[in-house]
Amino acid sequence: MTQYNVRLDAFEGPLDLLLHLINRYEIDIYDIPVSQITEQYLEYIHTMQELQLDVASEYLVMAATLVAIKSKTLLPKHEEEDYDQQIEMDMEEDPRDELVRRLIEYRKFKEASTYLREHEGQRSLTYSKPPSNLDHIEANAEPVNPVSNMTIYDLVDAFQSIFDKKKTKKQPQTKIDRQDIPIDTRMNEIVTELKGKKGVRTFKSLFPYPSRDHMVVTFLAVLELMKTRQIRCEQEKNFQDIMIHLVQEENSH
Amino acid sequence: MTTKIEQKAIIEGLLFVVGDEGLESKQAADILQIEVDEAEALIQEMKEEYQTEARGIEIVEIAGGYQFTTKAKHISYYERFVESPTTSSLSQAALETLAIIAYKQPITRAEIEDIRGVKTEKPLQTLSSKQLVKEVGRAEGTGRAILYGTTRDFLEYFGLRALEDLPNLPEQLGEESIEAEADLFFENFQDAIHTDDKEEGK
Amino acid sequence: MTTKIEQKAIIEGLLFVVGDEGLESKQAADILQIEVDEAEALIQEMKEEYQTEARGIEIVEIAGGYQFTTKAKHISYYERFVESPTTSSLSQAALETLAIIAYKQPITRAEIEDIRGVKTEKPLQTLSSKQLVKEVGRAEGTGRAILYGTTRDFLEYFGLRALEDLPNLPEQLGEESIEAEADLFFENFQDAIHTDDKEEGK
Repeated sequence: MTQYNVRLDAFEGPLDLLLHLINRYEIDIYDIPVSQITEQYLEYIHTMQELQLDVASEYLVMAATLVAIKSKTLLPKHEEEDYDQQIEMDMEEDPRDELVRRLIEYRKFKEASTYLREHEGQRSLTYSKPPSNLDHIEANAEPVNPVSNMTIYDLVDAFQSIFDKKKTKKQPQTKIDRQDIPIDTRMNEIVTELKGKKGVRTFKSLFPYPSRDHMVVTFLAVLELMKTRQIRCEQEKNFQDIMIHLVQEENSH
Repeated sequence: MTTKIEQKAIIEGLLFVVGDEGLESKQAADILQIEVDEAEALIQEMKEEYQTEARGIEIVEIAGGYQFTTKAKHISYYERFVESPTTSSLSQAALETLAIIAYKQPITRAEIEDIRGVKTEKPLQTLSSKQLVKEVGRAEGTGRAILYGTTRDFLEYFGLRALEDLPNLPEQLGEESIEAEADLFFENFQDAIHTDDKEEGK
Repeated sequence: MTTKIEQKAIIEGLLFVVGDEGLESKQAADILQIEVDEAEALIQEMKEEYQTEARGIEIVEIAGGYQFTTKAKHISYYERFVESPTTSSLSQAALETLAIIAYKQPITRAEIEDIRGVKTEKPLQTLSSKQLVKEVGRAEGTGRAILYGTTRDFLEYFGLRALEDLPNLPEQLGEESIEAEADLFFENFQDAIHTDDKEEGK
């Protein structure tokens, strides 16, 4: 448990976690095997959830992104007319591109932060001193106007800037309680729901709340249920409702 | 084992660090792990050495402690320094403090710090020494904290006839509060997440 | 007419007086009534001279000004005596946020969060309260989001002369830096472990 706490602390977010996985499995960042990394990533998230650690919504959003990229790479190429295909080859980006760009951008600053960390360490080895109080030294010349380069409106600006700063410090107050939705719980909910509806529901009906968190968890739960073959998805035609079927257990009574 | 030269160098650093709080020879002895009279002897030697033309600071003994000060014979240069425009212009911290005092006077230091969210001792000192603010009374209750207000010089410098001439503060911007509301939902998550992990500044 | 030795002595006194606010060579020149490059040359000579074993302080250039600091090699003596200058080091979240602001300023919170992939309110709050970053303006468009930039204290905190001192951002990272990153990850553990050790050892 303690060990995992340290690990959780060591990551600064989903990008950081992904970079860690990329390093650990010696993956070429420019050619990420999406299936492998998605699996590792989800495994990590599951471990955190099993340990009942809070998983930040960002991690779940990234999980959904990975799954989306994975499904895009797995999609069969459209069998359309030749010239269409040609255009698509030219136009269509590698679905991984955006993620790679973000990872590389983030990694630059992670590097830069090590530079700052070194300097922080160096600096902490030396002491400086605050300026001496020179109030006792009387200037011979006429007293200088210390605000000669300012108007009264600079003062107003200064006042405004304090409140702007305060705004960023203010802890937001809200009446909505945070809801923990572990994937396991949501999976059970979905199965129960399906049982109550003769084993069939539309995909859309599984998303009753307009909450990003709830939607992501539901989506992951559906994927997990598919993986463990508890449900099966069917779609008759493009753009038709996807139907979720409960897979009847063979030894069911 | 440190050499005598090194020991003196360390004392120099200590004197620099303690500033006007002063350093007792007993403290120097403890830090160097030598006898008190040894430390005392070292400091006396250093005191002599600093008397050379080549040094701009010297060691003086005040209230049983040793400290660095500048040399009296250089006073004219420090006067020039005090008068120089870079020295006399106000820092952002001082300006903010002045703005708060101007609009909220009479006000205590604690109240200013409440608004700014940071310690305000030094800016207040600067403002007093530049005669922009002054003590205008004492707060009621225990402690009887000093109440600060602006001075005549303040009005003069800013070309105001009276405090009533201060421009009105702009109302809080409506747009911002809308933005804040939209953020509220996701900050909600963030808060809960941050409560137990990530202790800042650890 | 002052001799070179005297001029150096006066600069020493000035450096002592200004402390961590720093002294620019222009200021020194004005006060000594000499040319700026003369003052600069004097300070450079002094910088060398302070490197001797016999001195416990040295001249460093931080945030465009010169200032005295104690020598890193003597830290063990001062630690016993005074609180460390940076008692609490910044969290990794704060440090990453700061790195992004340092390189991309002026930048809004949303842009920072885009790069980091996580909410960044709390690190920003820490950095603001430590005065390492400040509001430097407002973004155009609806919301007029706050634009953040680094402060003078930022340079001071990391002992940097100027923002230009920051190394270029690596465009492409090779194998080496990947290893370095793995090391960093490991160091994070080490750091955490060391912090505990220190606390226990006290």
